[in-house]
Amino acid sequence: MTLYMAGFSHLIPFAAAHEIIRQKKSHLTLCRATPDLIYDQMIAAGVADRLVFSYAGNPGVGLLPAFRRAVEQGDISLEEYTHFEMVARLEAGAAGLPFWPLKSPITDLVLRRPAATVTCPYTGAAVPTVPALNPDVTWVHVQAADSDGNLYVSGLVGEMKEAALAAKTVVATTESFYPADVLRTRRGELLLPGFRVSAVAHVPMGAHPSYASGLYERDTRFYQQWTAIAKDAERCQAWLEEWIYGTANHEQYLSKWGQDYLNHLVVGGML
Amino acid sequence: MTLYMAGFSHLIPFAAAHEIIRQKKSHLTLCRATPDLIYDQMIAAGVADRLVFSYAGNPGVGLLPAFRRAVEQGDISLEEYTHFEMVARLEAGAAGLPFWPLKSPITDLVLRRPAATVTCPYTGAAVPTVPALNPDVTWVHVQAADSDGNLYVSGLVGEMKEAALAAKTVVATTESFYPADVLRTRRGELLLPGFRVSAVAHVPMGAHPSYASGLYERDTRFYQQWTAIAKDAERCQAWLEEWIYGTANHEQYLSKWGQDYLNHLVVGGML
Amino acid sequence: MNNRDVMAIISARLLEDQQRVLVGVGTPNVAANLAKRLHAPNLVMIYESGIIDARPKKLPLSIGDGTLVEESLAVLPMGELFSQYLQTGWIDIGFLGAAQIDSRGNLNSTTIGSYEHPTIRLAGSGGAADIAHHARRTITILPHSRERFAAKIDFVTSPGHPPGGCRTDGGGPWRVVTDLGLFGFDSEGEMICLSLMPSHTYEEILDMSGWHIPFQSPLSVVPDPSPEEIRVLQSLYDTLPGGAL
Amino acid sequence: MNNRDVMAIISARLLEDQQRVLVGVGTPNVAANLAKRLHAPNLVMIYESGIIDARPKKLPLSIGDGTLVEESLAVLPMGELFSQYLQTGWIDIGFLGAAQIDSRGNLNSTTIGSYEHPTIRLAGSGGAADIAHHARRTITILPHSRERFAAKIDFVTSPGHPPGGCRTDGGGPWRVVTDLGLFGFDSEGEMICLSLMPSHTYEEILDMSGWHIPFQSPLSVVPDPSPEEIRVLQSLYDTLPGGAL
Repeated sequence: MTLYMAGFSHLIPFAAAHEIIRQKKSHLTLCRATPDLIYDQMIAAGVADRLVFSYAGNPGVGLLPAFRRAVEQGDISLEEYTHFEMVARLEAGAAGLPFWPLKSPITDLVLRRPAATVTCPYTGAAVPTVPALNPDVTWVHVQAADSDGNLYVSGLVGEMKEAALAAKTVVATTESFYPADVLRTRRGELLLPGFRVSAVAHVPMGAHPSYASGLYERDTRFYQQWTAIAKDAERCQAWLEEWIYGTANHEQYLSKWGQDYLNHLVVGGML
Repeated sequence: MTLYMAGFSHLIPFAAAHEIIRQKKSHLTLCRATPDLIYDQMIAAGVADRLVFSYAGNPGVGLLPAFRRAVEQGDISLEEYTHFEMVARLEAGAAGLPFWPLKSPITDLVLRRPAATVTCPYTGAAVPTVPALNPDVTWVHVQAADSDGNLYVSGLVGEMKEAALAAKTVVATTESFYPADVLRTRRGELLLPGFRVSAVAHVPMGAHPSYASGLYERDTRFYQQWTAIAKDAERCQAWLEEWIYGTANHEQYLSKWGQDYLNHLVVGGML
Repeated sequence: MNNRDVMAIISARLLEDQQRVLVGVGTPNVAANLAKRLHAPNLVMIYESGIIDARPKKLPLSIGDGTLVEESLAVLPMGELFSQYLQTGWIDIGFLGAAQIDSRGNLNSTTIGSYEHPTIRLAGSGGAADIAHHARRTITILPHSRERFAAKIDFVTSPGHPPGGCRTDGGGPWRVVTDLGLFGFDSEGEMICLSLMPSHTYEEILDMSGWHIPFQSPLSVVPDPSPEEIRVLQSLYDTLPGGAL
Repeated sequence: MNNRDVMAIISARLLEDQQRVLVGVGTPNVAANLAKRLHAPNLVMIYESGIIDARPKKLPLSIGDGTLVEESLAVLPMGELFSQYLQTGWIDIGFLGAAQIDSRGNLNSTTIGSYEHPTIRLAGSGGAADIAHHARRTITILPHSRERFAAKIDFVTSPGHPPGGCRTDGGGPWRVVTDLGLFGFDSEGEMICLSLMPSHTYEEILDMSGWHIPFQSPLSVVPDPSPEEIRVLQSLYDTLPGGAL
């Protein structure tokens, strides 16, 4: 099964990822432009066979230790693109087309792939392409959803919308849940209409340790600590044991951080 | 010269078109998904040799008499698409690509064109394409602009953004003009950043008889009257003489309508 | 009640609640707005101008009216609507008008006479061809006449069922509503009369069509517009500045 | 002042007011934010996360930080930024880091060792290859070492000047800033040393590079970081929760 947990830096669906880890899913193909800590944790937990991505870093901190270990030990197979190519794959998927044209550079990544240019019927130019990416499931975390399943986001969207539109099934977690129609005035923030969304769960702070614009900030301290935690395979497993397998759900995970710690992240200082 | 006066039903830059008529420009290639009254008036005034379009109707009223006359008399050449094809041409132009892929139907329009499919390198499927459209100039009318040239629009955007991004040069008229930075909170309404815009002029009610969401409504009465005016070639010229050539600028054009008439269109009843 | 009003009422009945319908200009627009005020309050009206789930307070005169924007769920750039919703099969019903139709549901809204030397130059496709191609099925409304129901139409603006059969993907022309009858398509993709409009006959249909349209027996008659349907249609017209169109 | 701070200050000087710069993560981010607070207040900082004209109140730690969004002109979907701004030539300067560079400005940020069996698996391209290809010219910042300045880099993540000459469109690698020197490219597309960093020598550069980098004479020395530059850099670090990185 191909899974895209969306959200570029912002609104990363960590609560959903943690639950996937708790349920001991396996053999997933994980797709994300930026694997970030969310996939580093999932890779450490052994849920993935394959990764489709474009930038596997800990943003502003460094590399992703569990990802590195898995790649260097040959435990995971990679399908790698540039950001533009990755987003273009989603654009094709979202538009129902089998490929997307873009003027991409010839890199060692491109040279490792089968040739994939098309000839422009008007200019004769060779135009590079990438194949469509249509995840089986795309998971998004949003600031607000309503009972019709409409999803609303403000701030950075990255490739969220295309990742969702390209998916066969879209599932969402949301910071706030509203009755139908009350969010209609926020039409500029609509990410997806409800008819494109299969299920929504109300999960406050469901993006921790990433952030939700206007609600809570990125847990920079944890992003920095992760390097030390994950570099050591045993310590990494112990962290998963304590924080993920050892908590029954996201509420317990949050309680474990404690109200005081979380209040420091909350915009305005209170959850 | 290829000109795209943008705005789908909404924010049609009529003031700019009237000035183009006053200045007796000629031999233009006019592009617009929906020629609407704006191009019917420009065609009647003889500024255009060629029309690139997808729907030449008077929206909700019927046909475009001056357009009909020009086509039926062979006075103008046509390059015709479906809406999706037309927008796809602009998408290609906006992305700097020579063509755009889309699953378009095989119609008599397509059969009149040279074959233009590409073979998908991944599936072998034949995918139809359209060629990029890059207007020399795209003109937009917006609700707000600032002194850095940033343009802001709310309500229907249609194909405005792609038409502007595809153009070599973008020129704008605006309902309101603001100092730099004060509109930054409206980032969700940004149509184009100032560095993509060559010039902006402050022209209140510059979209009459079309509308500007939140400011004034469509002059439905005039849209309905236009059929009778334009059906008769002489009456049509007399209208241009009186309302366009006979007014020195858009202020005079508006004065001729009169404050009372215009107040009926203004949201809240006052300009 | 004029013919147009009856056609609007009968075609409104074809729409089901919750469906996503891409609404064309003219009678389809009246019919969709009517259905939403009658039996299909959750009809998702989508307009090619980019509007998703319009809830217009007044009957919109065009598909780009401000009233369509005001209470809508979303206003998308046209390109997104066409590629990410229409092209990917998320539209249940395409609701179109046309100047001419043939036995396979091919539609002409481009030209009467030749393309190069038209007798009447019409508006052209707009989104019609795209909608006809990509919506899961289409309903077309047009007045019935020998010129309009043509053995060979002057221009194929929007393609119908292909030669030799119905579209294999289940898409394409599904219903045609005229002032004389309600039509469907048989397994060969040929038009067939399903019902007569109130106070019209099958002979009239044969008289007014450029080819022999068979009927599906027993040939029923569409129920008369109900007082409720007429009342709601009138209240819809009452929202227009000048009253009825 | 550590080497990184000096590199940030020297490369900040290369940015001009009004330029549109696509800012990469790491030292480029520090340098661009520094330039904007020094001589280039109208520098248009663009981030591949979709942000146009960021005005961060604090030094952003990553290219997706909320502080980049708050006072920005626009937050675009990444796809729009890449296709409608980067691919169409609207970015003046691409500002990148890398793990390795060769004499033609090819950059590696993917792997040390082979791709299949890496010694160190790095983060990969992100937008780097796209930026290197489409920006009008690029500045690259990286520490100087024999491993990093390699005759043959382990992987071409972002292509530099093509074999046999400079890129014909005027694009490609323009400046490289290290802790030892400031570099450009000659008409053949080969790296050349333009200036030495304060208190470093050309011999050090030769020692620390995997190929012979010629110099452009007279070989100048970059002016020392000024008190003002140091002060503003420190005030930028002071905006971070934990102080300097």
